[in-house]
Amino acid sequence: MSTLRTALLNAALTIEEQKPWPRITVDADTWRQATLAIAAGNATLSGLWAEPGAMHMAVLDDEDGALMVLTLATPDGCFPSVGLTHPPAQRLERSIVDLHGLIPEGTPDDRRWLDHDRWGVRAPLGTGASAPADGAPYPFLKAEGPPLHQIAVGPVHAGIIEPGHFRFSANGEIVVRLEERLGYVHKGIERLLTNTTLDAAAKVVARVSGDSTVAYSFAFARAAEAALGVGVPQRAIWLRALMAELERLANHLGDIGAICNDAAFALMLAHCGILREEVLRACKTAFGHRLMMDRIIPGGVISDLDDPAPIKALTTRIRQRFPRFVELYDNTASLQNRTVSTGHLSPELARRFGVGGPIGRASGRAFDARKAPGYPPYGDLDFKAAKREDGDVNARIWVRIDEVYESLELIEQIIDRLPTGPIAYPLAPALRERRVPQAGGLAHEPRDSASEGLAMIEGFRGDVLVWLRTDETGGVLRGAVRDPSVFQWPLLEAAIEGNIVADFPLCNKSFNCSYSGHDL
Amino acid sequence: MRDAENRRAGYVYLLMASFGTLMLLLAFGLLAGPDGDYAFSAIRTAEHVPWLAGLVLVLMLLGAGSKAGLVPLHVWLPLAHPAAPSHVSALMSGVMTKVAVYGFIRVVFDLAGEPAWWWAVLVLILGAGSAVLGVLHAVLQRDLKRLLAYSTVENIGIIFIGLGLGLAFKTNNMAGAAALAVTASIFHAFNHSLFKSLLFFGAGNVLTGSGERDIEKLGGLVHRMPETAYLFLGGCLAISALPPLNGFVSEWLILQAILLSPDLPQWALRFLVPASGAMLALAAALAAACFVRAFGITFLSRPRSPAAETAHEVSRWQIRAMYSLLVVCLIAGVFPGPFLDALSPVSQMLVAGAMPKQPILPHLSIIPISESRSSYSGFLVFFFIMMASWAAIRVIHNFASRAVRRAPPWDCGFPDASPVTQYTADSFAQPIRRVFGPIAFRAKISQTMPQPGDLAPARLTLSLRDLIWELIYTPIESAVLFAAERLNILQFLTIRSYLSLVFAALVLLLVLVATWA
Amino acid sequence: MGLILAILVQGIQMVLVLALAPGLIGFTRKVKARLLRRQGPSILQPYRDLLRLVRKEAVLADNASWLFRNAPYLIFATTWVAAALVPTFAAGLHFSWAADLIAITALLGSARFFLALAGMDIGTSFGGIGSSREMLFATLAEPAMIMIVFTVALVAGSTQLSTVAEFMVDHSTLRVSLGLALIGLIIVALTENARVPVDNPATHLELTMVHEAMILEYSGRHLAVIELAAALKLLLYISLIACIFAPWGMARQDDGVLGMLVGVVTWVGKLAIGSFLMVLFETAIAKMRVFRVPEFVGGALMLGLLGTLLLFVSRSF
Amino acid sequence: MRRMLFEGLFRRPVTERAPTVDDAEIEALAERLGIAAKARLGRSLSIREIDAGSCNGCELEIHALNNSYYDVERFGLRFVASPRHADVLMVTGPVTANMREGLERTYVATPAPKWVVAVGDCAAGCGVFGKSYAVIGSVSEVIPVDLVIPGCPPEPIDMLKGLIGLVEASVRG
Repeated sequence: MSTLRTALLNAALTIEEQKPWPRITVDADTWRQATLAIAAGNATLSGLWAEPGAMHMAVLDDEDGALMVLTLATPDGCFPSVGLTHPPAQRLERSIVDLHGLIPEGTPDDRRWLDHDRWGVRAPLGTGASAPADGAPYPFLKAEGPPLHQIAVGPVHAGIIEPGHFRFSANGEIVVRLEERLGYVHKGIERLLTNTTLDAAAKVVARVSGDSTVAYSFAFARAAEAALGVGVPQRAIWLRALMAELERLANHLGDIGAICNDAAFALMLAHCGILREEVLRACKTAFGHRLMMDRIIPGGVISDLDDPAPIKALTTRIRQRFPRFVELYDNTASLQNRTVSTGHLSPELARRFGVGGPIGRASGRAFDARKAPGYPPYGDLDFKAAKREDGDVNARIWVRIDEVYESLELIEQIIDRLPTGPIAYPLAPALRERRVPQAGGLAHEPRDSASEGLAMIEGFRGDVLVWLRTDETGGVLRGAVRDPSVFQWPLLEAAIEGNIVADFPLCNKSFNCSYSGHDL
Repeated sequence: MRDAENRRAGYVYLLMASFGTLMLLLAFGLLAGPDGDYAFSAIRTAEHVPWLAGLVLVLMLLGAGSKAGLVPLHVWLPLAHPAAPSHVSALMSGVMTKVAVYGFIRVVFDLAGEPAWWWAVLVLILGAGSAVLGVLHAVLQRDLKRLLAYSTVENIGIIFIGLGLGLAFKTNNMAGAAALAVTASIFHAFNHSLFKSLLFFGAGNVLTGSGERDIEKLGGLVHRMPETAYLFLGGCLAISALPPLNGFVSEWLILQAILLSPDLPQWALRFLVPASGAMLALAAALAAACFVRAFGITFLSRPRSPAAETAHEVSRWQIRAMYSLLVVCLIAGVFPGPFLDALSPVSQMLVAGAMPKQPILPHLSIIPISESRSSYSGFLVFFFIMMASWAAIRVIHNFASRAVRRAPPWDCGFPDASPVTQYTADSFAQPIRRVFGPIAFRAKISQTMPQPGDLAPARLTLSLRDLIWELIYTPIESAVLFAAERLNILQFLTIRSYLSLVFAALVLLLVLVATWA
Repeated sequence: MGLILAILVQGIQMVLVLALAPGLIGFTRKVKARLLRRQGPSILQPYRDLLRLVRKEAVLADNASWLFRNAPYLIFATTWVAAALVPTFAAGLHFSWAADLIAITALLGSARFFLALAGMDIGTSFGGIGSSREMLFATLAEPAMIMIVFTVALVAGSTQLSTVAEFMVDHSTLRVSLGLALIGLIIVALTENARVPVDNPATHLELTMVHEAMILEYSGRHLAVIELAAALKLLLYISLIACIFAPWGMARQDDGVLGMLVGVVTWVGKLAIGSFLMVLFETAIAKMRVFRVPEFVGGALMLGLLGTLLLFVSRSF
Repeated sequence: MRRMLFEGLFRRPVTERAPTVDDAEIEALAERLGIAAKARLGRSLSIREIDAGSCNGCELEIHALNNSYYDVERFGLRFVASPRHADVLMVTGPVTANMREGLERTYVATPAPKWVVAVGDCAAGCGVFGKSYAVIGSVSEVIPVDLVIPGCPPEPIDMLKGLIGLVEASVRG
C-alpha cells in the first residue's frame, strides 16, 4: 500500500465499506492535499462525481492499481477545485457545476460545459431553477497572431460520426489552437440512474456508449454485485470476458480500418470491415445480439454459449487473414507516411491525464484495468498488455493491432477453458439473505440499508468506471459512470500541435473518443 | 501612420527615381558618344563599340528597369503606387511603367545596334525573376493597392521575358521569331495597361465605397458594390491570363515564341529559355491564385468589418469609365488579330521582321508562325463558351426543377455569424507562403499552444523577410551610413587642412587630365 | 460536303464526351468497389444521380451572390469546350484550330478560377479551405502542364492537339522526353481530377477535402452541372493521355463511318483501361499530406522541364 | 497488397444477395411518403446521417451498411458529406435539447424533396432514455418523420430493407 493511501486512510473522518475498494470521508484540507498529490503525479485521478451535498473523487494508486474514493461533504455548495491544480479535472468539474450546481472554489474555467442553455433549467440535479433555453453563445478560448480564421466543425459532421463541435483557430493550414465543445448528446444519464430499478439502470448503462456496451454492462454488473454482495457463477465470469474480448476485437478491427480510411486508404477499411462484420455475426450467433447489448446482467449473463464452433471458426479465420492486413499496413509507405509522427501525444501528458486504453498504451502508459486493479477471470488468463512509446497515430494503430492478437489469444483461452455450470444466479434470494453493512456517521449519508459498489472494467477504449449505491431491495439510489474518453478528449487538443488542419481527422480517428460516453 | 508610410514611399521613390534617371542619362551619354549628337537618327547610324553597347544595355536595365519596376529595382514601386490616389495609381502602374518599357525597347532594340546574345540572358533572368517574385509578393499582400502594384512588377517581368526572347532571336537573325516575341511583349504591355488600370479603378471604388483597402477588413462587397465587383472580376480574369480575355492572348504568344527557341545556337539560351517559360507559367498560375484571393476575400464571403458592411456603390460615371476598359480588354482578347497586325510596323522596325498577317476571315484566329504549328481563335473560344453556357442553362431550365429556396449557409448545425469563421486573406495565402516562402521570403513561424486546461491565448508569430531588401538595399544603406559617418569628420577640420585637401584634389585632377590624352 | 462531315464529326464528338463522362465515373466506382470486394453500384448510377439532382430544388445560402448561381454553368461550359477540343475517336477535328493544348489548359484554368471563387462566395471556412488548397495545387499543376505541352509540342512540332495526334500516329517511337511527359501528365491528371493521392473523391471529412469542400454548398441542378463538369474533366484528361501517348486506332478525318466506329470503340477501350489503371493506383496508395502534394506536383513540373530541356539539347531525345 | 487486389478482381465480391422487400409494402410506402406528389427521384438517393443523441450503437450499424457484405451503394444509396447533397436524413437517437437546433438546421439545409428516416428505438420513441430535461423526445417531435426503422440498434439488414423500400417506392411513386 502506497504512502499516499496510508496517509489518506489515517486522515479519514470515516471509512465506508465500499466493495471492493474503500470510500473515505475527508475534510477540505485532506481533499486539497490529495488534489496536490495527484497534481504532483503521486496518484491518478480516475473519477470525479457529485451528489447532493457531497463530492466524490476516485483516486487510482499507480503502484498497485488499487482505487480509493474520497468523499467531501459540501454543506455550503462549494468544494476546493481539483481542476485548479490538476487540469484533467476541469471538464468534470464544469459538468458538476452544470448538473449539480456545486461550485469548485478557485476553478480557472467557469464556462458552462454540458449546459448549452438549452435545457430550460439550471443544475437539473441540484436546485433545478428554471432558466431561458436560448442557447447563449459560447466564448471560445483565444488565439493571437497574423490574421487567423476559425474553422467551426460540427456538431453535425460530414461522416457518420457522433456530434461534437470543434473550433480550430488557424492560419491557413496551421492549427494555432483547437478547442472542443462537447455535450451535444447529453441525455441526463445521471438523473436516469437516480432512484430507479436495477433493470432500468442496467439498460441505461448499457447505452452510455453503444460501442462499449459489453464493457459498461460488465462494469455495472460488477458494481451492482459488489454493492448487493451477490456472487456470480464461474461460467458467467468467463462468458463476460469472452464478450468483452469479442467487443474489443470488433471495435479494434473497425478502428484500424477507419483510421486507414481517413488517409483515403479504403482497401484496409474494406477488409477490416469484412472481418468486423464476421465478428458481429459470430456474436449474433453466439449471444443473440450483434453488439451483445444487455447480455450481461447483475448476477451473471443472460445468454449461454451453446456451441463455441462459430467463435472458433472466427478466430481461425481472423488469424489467417489479419496478418496480411498488418503486413499491408506495414508495407504501404504512403500510409506510413501519414501515420508516423502525426498527432503526437507525449508520455508526460498521457500520464498526467491518466489516459487509458490504446491511447495511453501508445504513449507509454502501460495501465490496463484487466491487469491492475484486475478482475476475474483475467487473473487466470495469460496475456500481455500492449505498449508503445511513440505516441503518434502509428503507435496507436500498432497498439490496436497488438491487442487484436491478444484478444484472439484470450478468446481461444476462454473457449478452451470455459467452465461448466449455471450462467446466472437469481438476485432475489441473494438479496433477502444479504448482510446489511454498517454505514458511517454523517447525517446526509445514505440510510443504513444502502450499500455501494465500484467497478473498473477495461473496455476497448480504456477503463470504464461505474459507481453505484443500492438500497436493500436492490433498487438503485444513485449511480455514476465515467467513460475513458473524459480524459482522452482534452489530449486530442494537445495532439494536434504541430499538425495541419487536414491531419486532424486522422488524429481524431486514432483517438476515437466517445461523445456519448463523455456527454452522458 | 499612413503619413509616415507615404513619407517613406516618397523618399524611396525620390532616391530610386534619381538613380534611374542618372543611369538613363549615362546610357544616353554613352550612345551619343564623344560627338554628343542625341538625335535618334544619328545614334542609330553610329557604330557602337560592343562593350560600350553592352554597358548601355546594363545602364538601360538599371535605369529603365528601376522605372518600370524590374526586380531587384522594384522596391519603390509597391510603396509609391498605392500611396497615390487610385486614378493616379492606375496611371502610374498602367501607363508610366510602359514609358520605361518603351524607353528600353527604343534604346536596346533600335538605337544600341546589334545585340549580343548575352544581353538576352540578362534580360531573361531579370524578367523571369521579376515575374515570379512580383507575383509571390502580390499573393501575400493584404493592401489591395499594394497587391496590384506587386502584380505590376510581375507583368513587367513577363514583358521583359518577351523582350529577352526578342533579343535572343534578333541576335541570331531569326526575324520571324523575334517579331513574334517583340509583338507579344508589346501586346502584353498594352493589355496590362488596360486591365491594370481597370483593377486600380476598381480598388479605388472599393476605397471610396468602404474607406478600406485592407482586404482583411473587406468582404461581401459583391452585394453592396455589384457593378464594381463585376468589373473587378473582369480585370481579375484578364490579368490571370484566362481565355477568352486579352491577358491570355499575349501570354500565349510569348509561350509560342519560347517554343521556337530550340533552334538557338547558344547553350546558355537553350537552357534559360525553357526555364523562363516555366517561370512564366508559374507566374501565371500564381497570378490566378493571387486574384482568386483578391477577388474572393474582397468581394465574396461575408463582411469582415463595419466598413465593408456599410460600403456603397460609387457614382455611375466612375463605373462607365471602367466598362470601357473592360470592353477593350474583351475586344483585344476576342479579336486580337487586328491588334497584332497593327504592331507589325513596329516589329518590322525593331527586329526587321513581322508576324504573319492575321487573317480576319476565316475563323478570326491568330497564327503566331504558321497555321500547322498553332493557332488560337479568341472569338471561337468565346463563342463556344457562350454557346455551351447558354445550352446548359437552356437545357437545365427546360428539364430541371426550377425551384429555388434560400436558406442559411450550411454551418454544420452551429450558427456563428462572426466573420472570423471564414477564411482570411492571410490564411488563403498561407499554403503558398509555406511552399514558396522558404525560398523567397525565409518565412519562419513560431507557435505557442497552451496545454489542455491552460486558458492562456495561443499564439502564432510569423516572420517574413524580404530577401532582396536585405541582400541589396540594407548593405547599401549601411554602407552609405558608414561612409557618411566617416566623411562627417571633414566638417570639423581646420582651415589649413581644408586648403591642403583642395590643393591635393587639384593636383590629382591635373595629373588625370595630363595622362588621359 | 467535307465541311459538313467535319462539323458533324465535331458535333458527335462533343455530344459523345458529354454522354460518356458520367459512365466513366460509374465505371471507376464499379472497379473500385470490386477491388474492395464489393458489388458496387451500377455503371449507370452517375446518370441516375444527375437525373435525381436536376429534379431537386436548389437551396441557396442567404448570402449567395450571382457568382454562386452562374459559376456552375461557366465551369461546365469552359470544361466542355476544353473537352470538345481534345481529339477522342478521330484526329483532325474541325475546330481544332480554335484552341491548342495551351488554350485547353487555360480553359480548365478558367473553370478552376470560377470554382474557387464559388467556394469562397458563401464565406464558410470549408469553402475557403477548398479554394486555397485548389489554388495552391494549381500553382504547380498548371506550369507542369505547360512544360509537358512544351515537351510534346517540341516533339510533334505543334501545340495543336489534332496535329500532335496525327504526328504521334505516324511517328510513334519511344522517346525519353515523352516518357517524362507521360509521367508528368499522369501526375497532373490525378491532381486536377482530385483523385487519390491528392484528394479523395469519396471522403466524408470536411477538413481533408479539396474539390468537395468547394461544392459543399451546392445543391440540385447546380450541383448536377458541377458534377458533370468534373466527370468531363476526368474524361478529358484520360482522352488527352490516350491521344498523345496512345493514339493508335484513332480515325482520321477522311475515314469512313466504319473507321469512325473503330475509332469510337478503341477510344472507349482506352478510357476503360486508363480509368482502370487509375483506380488500381488509387486503391494501392494512401492520400498524401497536404504539403506533400506540392512536392508531388512539383515533381511533374520538374519532369516536364527536364523533358523540354532534353529536347532543347537534342531533338532526338 | 497484390494478393488482395487480385482477389478483388478475380473473386466474387463478398456482397450478399439483396433482401427481398414485399411489393405491397413498397406500394404502401410510396403512397404514404407521397412520392408521386413530391417528385420521383429514381434509383438514386443520397443519405445524410445525423446523430441527434444516440449512444453510437446505431452509428456502428449504419457504418456496417457500407461494408462489403451489405454494400448499400449498389442500390443507388450513397452517404454524402453535406445536407445540401442529400435526399434522405437518417436520424438516430432521442433528440437531445443540445442537438435540437443542429437537427433542425440540417433539415432546413436539405433541398426538397426530402425524407426523414428515424433509425432505432431511441429515434422512434426515446428508447430507454425517455423525456427529461435533456431529451426533447423522439425525432418526429422535432421534424416530420417518413419512415421508422426500429431496433436497438436495428440490424443492418433491417435498415437495408427499409432503405430499399424507400428507393423502390421512389421509383414507382
